[in-house]
Amino acid sequence: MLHQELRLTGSGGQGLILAGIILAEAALYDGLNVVQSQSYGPEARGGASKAEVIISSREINFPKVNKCDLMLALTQAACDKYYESIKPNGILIMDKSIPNIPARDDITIYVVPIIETAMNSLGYPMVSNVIALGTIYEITKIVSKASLEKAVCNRIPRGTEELNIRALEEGYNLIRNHKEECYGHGCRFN
Amino acid sequence: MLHQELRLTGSGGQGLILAGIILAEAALYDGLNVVQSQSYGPEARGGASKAEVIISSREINFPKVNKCDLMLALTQAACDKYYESIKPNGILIMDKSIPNIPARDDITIYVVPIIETAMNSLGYPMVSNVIALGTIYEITKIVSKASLEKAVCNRIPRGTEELNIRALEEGYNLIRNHKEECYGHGCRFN
Amino acid sequence: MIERNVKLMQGNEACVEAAITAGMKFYAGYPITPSTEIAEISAERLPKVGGKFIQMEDEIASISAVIGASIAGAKSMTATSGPGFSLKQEGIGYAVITETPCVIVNVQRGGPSTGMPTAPGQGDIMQARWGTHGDHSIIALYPWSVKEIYYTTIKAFNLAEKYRTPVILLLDEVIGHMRESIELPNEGEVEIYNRKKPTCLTEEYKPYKVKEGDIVPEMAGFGEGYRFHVTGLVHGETGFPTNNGKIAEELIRRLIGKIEDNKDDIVETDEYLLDDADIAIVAFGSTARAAKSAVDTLREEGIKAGLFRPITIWPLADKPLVELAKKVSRIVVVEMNLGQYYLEVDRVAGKYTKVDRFGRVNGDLITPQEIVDFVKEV
Amino acid sequence: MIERNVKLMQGNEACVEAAITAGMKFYAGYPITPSTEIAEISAERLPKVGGKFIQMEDEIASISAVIGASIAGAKSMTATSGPGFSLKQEGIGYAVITETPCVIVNVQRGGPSTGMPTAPGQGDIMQARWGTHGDHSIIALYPWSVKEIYYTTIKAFNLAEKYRTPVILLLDEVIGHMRESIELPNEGEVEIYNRKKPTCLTEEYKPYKVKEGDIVPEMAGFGEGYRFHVTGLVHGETGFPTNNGKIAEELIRRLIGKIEDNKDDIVETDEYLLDDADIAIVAFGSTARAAKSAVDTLREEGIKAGLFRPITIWPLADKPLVELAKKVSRIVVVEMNLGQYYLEVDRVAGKYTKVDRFGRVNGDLITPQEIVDFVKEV
Amino acid sequence: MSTKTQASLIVEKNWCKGCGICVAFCPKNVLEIKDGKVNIKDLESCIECGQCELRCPDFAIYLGGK
Amino acid sequence: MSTKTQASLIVEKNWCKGCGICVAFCPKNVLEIKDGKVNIKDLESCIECGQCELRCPDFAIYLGGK
Amino acid sequence: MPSQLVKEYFRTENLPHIWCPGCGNGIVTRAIVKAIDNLGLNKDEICVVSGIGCSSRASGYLDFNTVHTTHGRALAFATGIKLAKPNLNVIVITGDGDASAIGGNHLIHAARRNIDITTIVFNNNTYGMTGGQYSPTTPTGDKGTTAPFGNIDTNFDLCELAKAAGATYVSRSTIFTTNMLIKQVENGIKNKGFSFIEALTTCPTYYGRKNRKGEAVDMMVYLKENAINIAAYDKLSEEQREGKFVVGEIYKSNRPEYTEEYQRIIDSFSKGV
Amino acid sequence: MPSQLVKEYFRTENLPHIWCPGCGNGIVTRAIVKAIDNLGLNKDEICVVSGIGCSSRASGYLDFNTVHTTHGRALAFATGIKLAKPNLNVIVITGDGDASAIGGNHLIHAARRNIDITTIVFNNNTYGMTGGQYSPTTPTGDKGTTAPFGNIDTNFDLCELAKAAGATYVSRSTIFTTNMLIKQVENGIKNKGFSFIEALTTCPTYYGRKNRKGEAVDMMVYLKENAINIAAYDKLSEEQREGKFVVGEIYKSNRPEYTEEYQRIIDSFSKGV
Ligand SMILES: Cc1ncc(C[n+]2csc(CCOP(=O)(O)OP(=O)(O)O)c2C)c(N)n1
Ligand SMILES: Cc1ncc(C[n+]2csc(CCOP(=O)(O)OP(=O)(O)O)c2C)c(N)n1
Ligand code: SF4
Ligand code: SF4
Ligand code: SF4
Ligand code: SF4
Ligand code: SF4
Ligand code: SF4
Ligand SMILES: [Mg+2]
Ligand SMILES: [Mg+2]
Repeated sequence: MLHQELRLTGSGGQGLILAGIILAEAALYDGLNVVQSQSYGPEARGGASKAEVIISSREINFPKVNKCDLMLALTQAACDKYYESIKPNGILIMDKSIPNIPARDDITIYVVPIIETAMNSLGYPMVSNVIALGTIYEITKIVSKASLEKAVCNRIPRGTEELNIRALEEGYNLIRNHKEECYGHGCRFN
Repeated sequence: MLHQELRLTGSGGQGLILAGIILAEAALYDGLNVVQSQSYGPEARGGASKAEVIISSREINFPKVNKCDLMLALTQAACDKYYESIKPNGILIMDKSIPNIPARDDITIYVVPIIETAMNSLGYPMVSNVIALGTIYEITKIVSKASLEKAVCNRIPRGTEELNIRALEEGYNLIRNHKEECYGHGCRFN
Repeated sequence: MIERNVKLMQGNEACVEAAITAGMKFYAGYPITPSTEIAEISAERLPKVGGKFIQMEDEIASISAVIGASIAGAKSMTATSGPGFSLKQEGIGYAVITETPCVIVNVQRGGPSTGMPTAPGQGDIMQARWGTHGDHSIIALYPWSVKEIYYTTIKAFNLAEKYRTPVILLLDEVIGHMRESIELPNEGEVEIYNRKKPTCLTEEYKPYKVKEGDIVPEMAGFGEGYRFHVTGLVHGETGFPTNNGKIAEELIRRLIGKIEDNKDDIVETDEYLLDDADIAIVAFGSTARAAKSAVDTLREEGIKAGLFRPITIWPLADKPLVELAKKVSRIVVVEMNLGQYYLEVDRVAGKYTKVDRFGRVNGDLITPQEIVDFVKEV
Repeated sequence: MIERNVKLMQGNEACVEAAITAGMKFYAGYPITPSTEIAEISAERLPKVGGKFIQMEDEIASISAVIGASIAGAKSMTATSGPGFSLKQEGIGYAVITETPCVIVNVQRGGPSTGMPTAPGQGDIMQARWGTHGDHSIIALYPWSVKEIYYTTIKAFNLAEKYRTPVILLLDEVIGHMRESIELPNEGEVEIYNRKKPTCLTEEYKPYKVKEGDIVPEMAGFGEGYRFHVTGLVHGETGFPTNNGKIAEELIRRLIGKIEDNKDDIVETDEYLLDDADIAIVAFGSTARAAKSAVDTLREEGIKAGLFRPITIWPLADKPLVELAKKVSRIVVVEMNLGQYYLEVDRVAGKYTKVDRFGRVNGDLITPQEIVDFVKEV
Repeated sequence: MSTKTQASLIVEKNWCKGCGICVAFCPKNVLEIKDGKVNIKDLESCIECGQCELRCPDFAIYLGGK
Repeated sequence: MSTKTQASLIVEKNWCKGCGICVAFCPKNVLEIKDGKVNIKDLESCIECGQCELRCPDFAIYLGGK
Repeated sequence: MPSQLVKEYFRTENLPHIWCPGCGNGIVTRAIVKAIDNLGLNKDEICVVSGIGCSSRASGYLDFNTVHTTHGRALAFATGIKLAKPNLNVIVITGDGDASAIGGNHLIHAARRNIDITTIVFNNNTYGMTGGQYSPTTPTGDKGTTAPFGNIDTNFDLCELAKAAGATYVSRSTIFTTNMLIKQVENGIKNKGFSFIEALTTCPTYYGRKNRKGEAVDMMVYLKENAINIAAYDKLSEEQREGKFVVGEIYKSNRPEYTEEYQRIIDSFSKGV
Repeated sequence: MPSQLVKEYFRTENLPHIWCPGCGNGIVTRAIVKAIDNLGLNKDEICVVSGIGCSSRASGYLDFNTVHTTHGRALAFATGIKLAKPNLNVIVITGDGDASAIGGNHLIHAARRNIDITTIVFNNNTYGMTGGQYSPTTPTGDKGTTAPFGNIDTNFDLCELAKAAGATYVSRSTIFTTNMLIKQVENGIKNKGFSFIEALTTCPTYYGRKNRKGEAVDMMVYLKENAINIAAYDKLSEEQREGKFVVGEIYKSNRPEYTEEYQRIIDSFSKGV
């Protein structure tokens, strides 16, 4: 039985809610049950932003994520605010720009240059969210690649398909090519 | 035990509500319990107007008059609308200007030239209400004369005391001087 | 001819006189039948006692101005009827959460909507409790005579100040418009409660901190040196908004608790011939007058009836009602609606005795005979 | 990868899509969190189906325009949250007495007053029933999932048309903002009810006369040749105002009766594991989702719990609740308030079983564990 | 001058409230108030100007011609 | 020209949201955005005109002189 | 037997109306009907919307599609009606209180949108229905039951307000200058946009009595003597204007009409189909 | 460490504020405070009342007697406050939606009464707090989340509206012309009567983004380039005015102030005593 709760965090404007929607939609294409939600409203203004996705092979009742299986953090503030909510043995994917890595040794932490890759490799900072989805895919395989790519194309502005598929691939590669490097458990002591 | 329910009817502008208030206040001066109320609002506009007074030596609970002991009618419309509510053996005082006298032989009907007296004898049509109070007093003695006169003076515009006391007296006289004439039971077949 | 300090007064007039005795210094309103005399008499009376009357552009503006004036330090009141009462609901909620004392008079008429503007009704009983959104509690009082209007209006002001909360004064067209005798008290004969003001240093003032032993926070007025913030958002002790769930829960529970936990002080009821009663009629306002007459008639006919009259409609007089229920074999709730207060009586008393309702919505005051008939028939 | 006509949709979006399927041709609103997406999506969608969207100057104007458009013949909706819902109350009463079909969505947030605008709440349960003045009844529905929002919105329109009455659709911030999968039906797959129009001669049309066998009067639209009058005053069959008490009583009783006497058609409830249950949890909206999880947990722990979920909040599901009460040894009402629906459950079920309440008002959705703990502890 | 008939100036007495507006503004002094209602006292002088109809708040007086 | 001290132009970094308004309207190009916050890159050129203080929406930059 | 005009356009079974003897409301109502008659409009395509007040009772007497709404909201209701059925000629009947006290916001917004609604304000300078309180148009110093010591508010110039808010036809007339009023209603209805017509009328029962303005006739004479046509008014000195008021067509302009603009959006989508 | 001005007049413990980077609200708020400082008013005698909206959050940051009321009703609350304590300097902070959508009626009535309240409208041409819907001041054709195909409403000229309603001081400025704004707030407060000041500001997050107006700086440049002082504006031709807007003191007049008039009534009774 599959049941995964994911939390994507960062700041307003980083497209994390869209990322959550895409992930949820991909799971839906896979025939899975899914609930997506987000924190909302003025306190999100300029401050922390949060999207949540529950993906499950059974019916989802309680729609909110409390303890999560995987968390993505794109800012220090978000990371600090939520890292305690990761379940033991859970996964934290954090952007490399975040200076302080949380002190938890019961989870796997991936420190990944997501924003940097968006800026430098692709030249579009706004695709960080899609790169992040690529990393999540590569680590968890929680949805099928076909569904993920379809979902991305369905939700992004027309004409940017190619860029976004490339972003996804950058995400896959960030994990794939660097498994043995600084990502993974050991990194948390960097 | 005294318990009397009175209904003063006519059209808006005839000062019947004020008459009701004066009567109630007079009863109050006499140490009696009293409740005064009136029909109110747009349907009273140009149409029928109604003031009610309950005077009692015991506590008054239900504040509305249903069947009344005495009714005053200054217009045909009001007379027609309410004459059935007079209790058997009750009293109807109607202005002489009303053409149709109701067909009830179980009540005493006084047909009195109230409006005409106000216009012609006193020259002030607006004191009809006070003349009417005089007739009610003379017929029922339900309040003391001193209280009635005090109540009148308390409620009318300053400077018109004399006029209004005269109006009261006209009312007393209309009944007193003409008991044997056209007022009283027999008149109803006029 | 007895000479006493007794006056013939209309219900609505007694309300204003009492308000002035209670210390009302501000009235804002918008005319609506059958409450308009309250505005008219306030307009006449207030400037003579150094108070202010203003006719605002609508009911929303009226309740807003009333709350504003109260925050600024003036005891304030507004009066309206059904349609206007509906419009004031958002403002009432604001007064609840900001803990601003004020009195809102609703002289009930026939409804819903424009309904029967000149006829009496008792259709706003539940609205008085639940008309504004969000979880909250409220105080609502409902007298039955001109004299009681006077004393209940003073009580409304006192409770508003004591509990820092809007108080709804329910009247109806019958008692609002009828005239009865009333003996006005002399100065000093009635107890007047004034809001508790802070005495601490201005820097130390926390406008929403409840001092040990107090029911509500001390309330400074504007311009008195304590500069503070008032908001309709959930807020902490400083009055500044917060998204902290714990503070939110504490605030809402405190606001509800200060009313629901102080029923002993707030709830007032009246009884007539209940000692040996077998059947209790529950009624309030003008309907209770008919009910009292009905009780007399029923007694004359050998039926042991009695009258239970809540003067405090909200919070619910649950304890007295349960006691009553345990004593009688039947309760009949009589209202000029088709069953509102009945619901709560049924809830708390229905576990112990049979609870019936009798209502009418034709714009006429229910008569004693109708009540007698209903009691005997069912 | 399964290919179905399945979409990921937000609750508020599903509401608009359903409304359009149900035939909505007019939307008037004023933005307020967390309902705003309903306005935004309506603005986008309506002109594409020949409908009209207008952002009015406030909530009062919005409900007024909605009623106007409906009288003119268009199926109409508005959406809001707490403060706006309070402001719409006068208008809702007007829709009740004029029997104008319309749907009012209230996406509940934390209250009272401005409260916690971005947090969920269930504080408007009683206000939905009693928010407007005067005696009346109302229909209020409350779904718990995106899919159910879709079907319940259609039901809301259908009931509005069938019973000629405003229907309140209650949502909350959680279900309004969350996204779930939903399989959209194809055209013709859902039943759509349209108001019954008169076919008589125009001279013979009486806008408020109920034909033998009908529940409500036939309703012509403006511009269709039947010229008629609509008023919020008490009125007779011709629609013209009257002060006749008999007609007034008949009208109010008919308006209440058409809803209260047709519960079999209107009331919808859902059950989960109640067959052998010993403890029934009563919950609705997002809270019911937590309650369902709690039931699973309790069952795992050997406690025979079940879930009773009213989808129709008003009129009250009294019959099913009484049946339930007779079956279980305890009912726990769980709400994001401190006890509103509880009151009515206690009233009808409390005569047969123990009724407890569990509530929270901190702006967070109640969790399954909290419910489990409460059930086990008390 | 031709003799006017009743039909040229019509009064609906039931609706007349006796406000006197028509009387006051009739340019030819055709009308009067009698027993609290309007009365045509001098039909002959009426020039059928329609001022009375235009201003009667109760629709109680009008020209029959049209 | 006298050497400016830090005290003449003060930045409250915690409050700065890096909007760039002060940078754009500084007549002497004294300021820049660095790591998402304002930075005084050329204090020397500052003429203490106060434009930055006047327009900073976050009260994050001001003249210390007064 | 009522006149042809009354028979044609009134629900005569509801007459006589509830208004007091000498109340100007009947004069304005008849003028509106006369204008409609002059324009030869189809009764089925006329919708009259009113608020609450003595004047707003007019809708019930008229044989059109009629709605007597809530206090102050007639224009909001009318906006919904007009959008739902743009082919209807929507006319709003409202009092000075209804339109400019509780309803002031809807007035300025309807004007701003330039939605094709013709609004006729029966301005009797008071709240008649509730018994003579001062209203936003009660002249400063005058009395009302809620202004026992004289009104200290300044009264609105409703025409100026409507104009500033965006109305594209603005006029004023009185119950004395009835033919002018009829003409203005005609022009207001013909204007494709928001038309605002202020009809100065009288409440002899309350406003008149409270302010010792005499009987209905005296109040009409007052209107007659102090109304100055706009052309003439412009030539008067400040002094000469004292106590006078302007009547006539005060403002006309041309802007896109709201429902037409909306239709353009709809058409942009259906074109493709 | 904040500046002297900020330390003196702000509740610094509540800072930084919630506004987005580059939001103009902070600029207007500081300008108001600066004006108060320039006038040397006593903080205890200043009362700031706001409605609901991003801009209305300002009251919470200011160390005066402050009330954050319900949406649209700030002026009604302020009216009650001013009447209860006429010695207070009452300042209303409000958004374009708060003041002219839901609150439009209170605005025109406060202006009509000429009650001594200084109102500053933070006009960012949108409902910022709820995420960028069109407002009564969104220019025709512009987009909002509820005007996806372009706004078909005409926008209010708020200054004209306030003037027609009766305000005795009416001015407009922008967040670029900050010193002008400060001066106007000073003059508004000094005016014994109702003062209306429209401060054109920016919502880069919603209005700016939706309408491709660039970043905060670009939007300020726009305000800089299109604001024309009233004296200059009067001399421009229709054509030259295209796309420009007036700033400056638009209208000033003198009428009795409401609370003073009321005091006169009170005094008429206490004199006798
Ligand atoms: C919400 C609401 N508030 C108040 C009233 C009471 N009310 C009815 S009509 C009216 C004023 C009427 O004045 P106006 O619009 O000038 O009409 P008039 O009667 O003078 O023709 C008022 C205050 C109401 N019916 N509804
Ligand atoms: C009665 C009510 N309706 C709607 C809302 C939602 N709401 C909050 S602020 C706002 C609009 C704010 O716009 P504006 O006044 O221009 O302020 P800004 O945020 O742009 O500064 C709205 C619609 C509310 N809080 N209360
Ligand atoms: S038509 Fe003219 S002249 Fe004849 S009665 Fe009427 S007003 Fe007088
Ligand atoms: S104007 Fe009409 S109501 Fe008045 S007196 Fe003449 S006919 Fe009668
Ligand atoms: S004070 Fe003037 S010159 Fe100096 S940094 Fe600020 S804007 Fe630039
Ligand atoms: S204007 Fe203020 S907030 Fe913006 S960059 Fe400069 S210092 Fe920072
Ligand atoms: S009260 Fe005044 S406005 Fe109303 S009907 Fe009578 S005269 Fe006309
Ligand atoms: S949303 Fe707009 S108005 Fe609100 S704080 Fe952000 S920029 Fe300012
Ligand atoms: Mg009026
Ligand atoms: Mg704005």
